[in-house]
Amino acid sequence: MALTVEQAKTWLEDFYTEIEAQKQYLSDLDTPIGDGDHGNNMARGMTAVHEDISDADFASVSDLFKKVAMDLISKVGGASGPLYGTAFLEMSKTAAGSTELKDLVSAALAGIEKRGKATTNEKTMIDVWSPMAEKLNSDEAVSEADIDQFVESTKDMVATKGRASYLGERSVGHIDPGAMSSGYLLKALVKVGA
Amino acid sequence: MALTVEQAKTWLEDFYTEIEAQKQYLSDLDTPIGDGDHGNNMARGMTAVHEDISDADFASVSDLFKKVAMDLISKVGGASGPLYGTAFLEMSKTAAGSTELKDLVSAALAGIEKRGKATTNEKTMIDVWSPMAEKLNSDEAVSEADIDQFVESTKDMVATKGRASYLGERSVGHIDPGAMSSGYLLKALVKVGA
Amino acid sequence: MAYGVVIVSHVEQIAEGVKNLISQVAADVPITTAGGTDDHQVGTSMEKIQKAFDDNSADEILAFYDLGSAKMNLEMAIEFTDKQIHLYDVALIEGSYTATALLEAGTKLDDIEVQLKPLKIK
Amino acid sequence: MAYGVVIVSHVEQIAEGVKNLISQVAADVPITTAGGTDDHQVGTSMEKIQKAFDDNSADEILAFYDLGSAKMNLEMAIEFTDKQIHLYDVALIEGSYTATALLEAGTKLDDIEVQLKPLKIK
Ligand SMILES: Nc1ncnc2c1ncn2[C@@H]1O[C@H](COP(=O)(O)OP(=O)(O)O)[C@@H](O)[C@H]1O
Ligand SMILES: Nc1ncnc2c1ncn2[C@@H]1O[C@H](COP(=O)(O)OP(=O)(O)O)[C@@H](O)[C@H]1O
Ligand SMILES: [Mg+2]
Ligand SMILES: [Mg+2]
Ligand SMILES: [Mg+2]
Ligand SMILES: [Mg+2]
Repeated sequence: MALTVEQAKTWLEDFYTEIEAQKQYLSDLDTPIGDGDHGNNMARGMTAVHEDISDADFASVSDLFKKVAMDLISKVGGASGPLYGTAFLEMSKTAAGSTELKDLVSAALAGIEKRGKATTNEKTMIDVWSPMAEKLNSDEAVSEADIDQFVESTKDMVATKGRASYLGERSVGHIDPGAMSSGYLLKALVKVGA
Repeated sequence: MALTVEQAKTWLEDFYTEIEAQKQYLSDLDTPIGDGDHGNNMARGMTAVHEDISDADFASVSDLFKKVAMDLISKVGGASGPLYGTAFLEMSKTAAGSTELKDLVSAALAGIEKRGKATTNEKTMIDVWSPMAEKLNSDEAVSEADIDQFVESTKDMVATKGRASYLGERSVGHIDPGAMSSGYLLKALVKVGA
Repeated sequence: MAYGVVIVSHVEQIAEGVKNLISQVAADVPITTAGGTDDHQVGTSMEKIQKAFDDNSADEILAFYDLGSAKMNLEMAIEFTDKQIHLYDVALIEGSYTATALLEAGTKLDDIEVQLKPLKIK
Repeated sequence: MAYGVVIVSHVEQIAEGVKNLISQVAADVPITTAGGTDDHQVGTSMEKIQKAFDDNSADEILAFYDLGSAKMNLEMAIEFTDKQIHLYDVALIEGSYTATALLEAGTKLDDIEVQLKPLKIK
C-alpha cells in the first residue's frame, strides 16, 4: 500500500485525463452554486502538472508532489488552487517519511482543513477527503462506489464555506464541484492499486 | 430684507469669485480630514453657475436658484454637490413664496439636514447654516465676524459625518472645508444687503 | 428578471470591476453601473446614477454604493426616477455579491434582505 | 511610512480602483495591489500577492481582500514572506479606506484595529 514514483505519475496523468474529459461538467456543477469555473480552473492546473511531469524524472514521490503543489497553487486561480496545492504540499512532506495511502490522504485532509478553515458537512471537498481518510485509517478497502457515495452526500448539504455558502439553504440539491473533482482524484488513486 | 433677482445674481457672482480665489485653500483644508478636492469641486460647480447665470435673465429668484441647484448637483462631484444642490432646490421652492433671508436660509438648512442626515455639532457645513438661520429667525443682525466664528467653531469638533468621520478624534484641530465654503457663501449673502 | 442591480462607486474601475465579479455568478441579473464623475474623476454623478437606473432592464432595482456621498447622489436620483429602488447600506462588494448570487438563485427579496443584514456597515 | 497596505481582489479593476480611491486620502501610504489571476481572469494569484508584498516599500503590511479564496492565497503568501502581515476580515473597500485614512493621520495600529472591528463581515 505504499505509492511508488511511477504509480504516483500514473495517478496524476489519469486524473489529468479525467479532468480534461469532465471539464465542462465540473464547471456546470459550479454554475448554480458558484461562478462556473471549477472545470476550467482544474484543467488549467492539471495541464501545467501534465506538462511538468510527463517527461520528467523525479527522485521521490515527495519531489513529484512538491512540483504538483506548486503548479496547482500558481495556475488554478480559484479556491481549489490553494486547497489542492496545500493538500499536495502536505502529502509531499509526509511522503518524505511514508507513502502509505492512509498517511498521504490524512496529510492532504489536514492541509485542506487548515487552508479552508473548514470541517465535514460544510458541502466542500472535505466531505470526500474526510470519509476517505477515515476508511483508510481503519484499514478498510475503499471502492470507487464508496467514493461516488461520498461525493453524492454533498448534494443534500447546506454550504457554509466557499462561494456556495452565500446561497445558504439554496445550495441544497446540488453536488459540490470540488467534492466531484476530489472524487475523480481519489478514484484515480484507488485505481493505481498502491 | 427680501432678495431681488439682481441681488441674488450679485451674491452668486461674488461667491464664484471668492471660490476661485480660495480654491486651493479649500482643498488644503480638505486634505488632512478628507480627500483634498473641496476647492476643485466647488470651483467646478460655481464655474458652471457663473457661465449659466452671468449673461442670462431670470424671471424670478426661484428660477435662478433652480438653475444653480442643477449646476451644483451635476458638476460638483463630491458630497457638497448634493448638499448645496439640495439647499438651492429648497431655497428655490421657498422663493416662490418668500425671498426673505430668514426663510431662504431656513429652507437651505432643512435641505442640507435632510440630504446629509446630519445635525449640528457633527463638524459639517450645518454648523454654519444652523446658527445663521437661528440668528436670522430671531431677527438679529448677522455680521461677517459672526459667520467667521461659526466656521471657526468646527475646528474643535469631532467629525461624525462625511469623510472626516473616518478619522474620529483625529479630525479635531481642523476647520471643516464645507463649513468654510458655506461661510464664504453666507458672507457674500450678508454683503448684498438684502 | 424582475430585479436588477445598480452599483455606484466613486471610481469607474471599481464599479466596472464589481460588475465583472458579480455577473460571473449571475448571468441573468441585469447589472448597470455608475462610477466616477462625468469627467472620469473620483466622485459620483447623479446623472450617471439616473442613467444606470434607466439603462437597467428591470423596473425594481437593488442599489449599492461605496462611500457616503455616493448615497446622497443615489437618494437624489431615487427622488427623480419612476422605478422602485431599494438602497442598501451594506459593504459594496460583499453585499452586492451576496444579493446578486441570491437573485440568480431565485430568492425572494425578503430573504435576500435577511442575508444582507449582517453586511450592513454604514 | 512604517506601514503599507495591500489590496487583493478577484478582479484587476477592483484592486486598481480601490487603490485609486484610497490613495486620494493617503498620499504617503505605500499601497500595492494583486488583482485577478496571472492571465487576467477573475480569481486570485498567490504569486501576484507575493509580488504586492515585495513591491510594497513598507515592511509591515495591512492586507485586505474581497472573497474567501483570496484569503486562502493571502495566507499562503503570508507563510512565504518575511514581512509582517496583518490580515483583516473586513469589507474590502470600506475597511481599507478607513485603515488607510487613519494611517495617513498617524494613528497607532491598535487604534486602527478598534475602528476596523465594526467593519468585520467575513
Ligand atoms: N473554505 C473551503 N474549505 C474547503 N473547500 C472549499 C472551501 N472553499 C471552497 N472550497 C472548495 O472549492 C470548490 C470551488 O473551487 P473553484 O470553483 O475552483 O474556486 P472558486 O470558488 O474560487 O471559483 C468548492 O466546490 C469546494 O469544494
Ligand atoms: N452627511 C453630511 N451632512 C452635511 N454635510 C456633509 C456631510 N458629508 C459631508 N459634508 C460636507 O461636505 C464637505 C466635503 O465636501 P467635498 O470635499 O466637496 O466632498 P467629498 O467629501 O465627497 O470629497 C464637508 O467638509 C462637510 O462640510
Ligand atoms: Mg468556481
Ligand atoms: Mg472562481
Ligand atoms: Mg472632498
Ligand atoms: Mg471627493
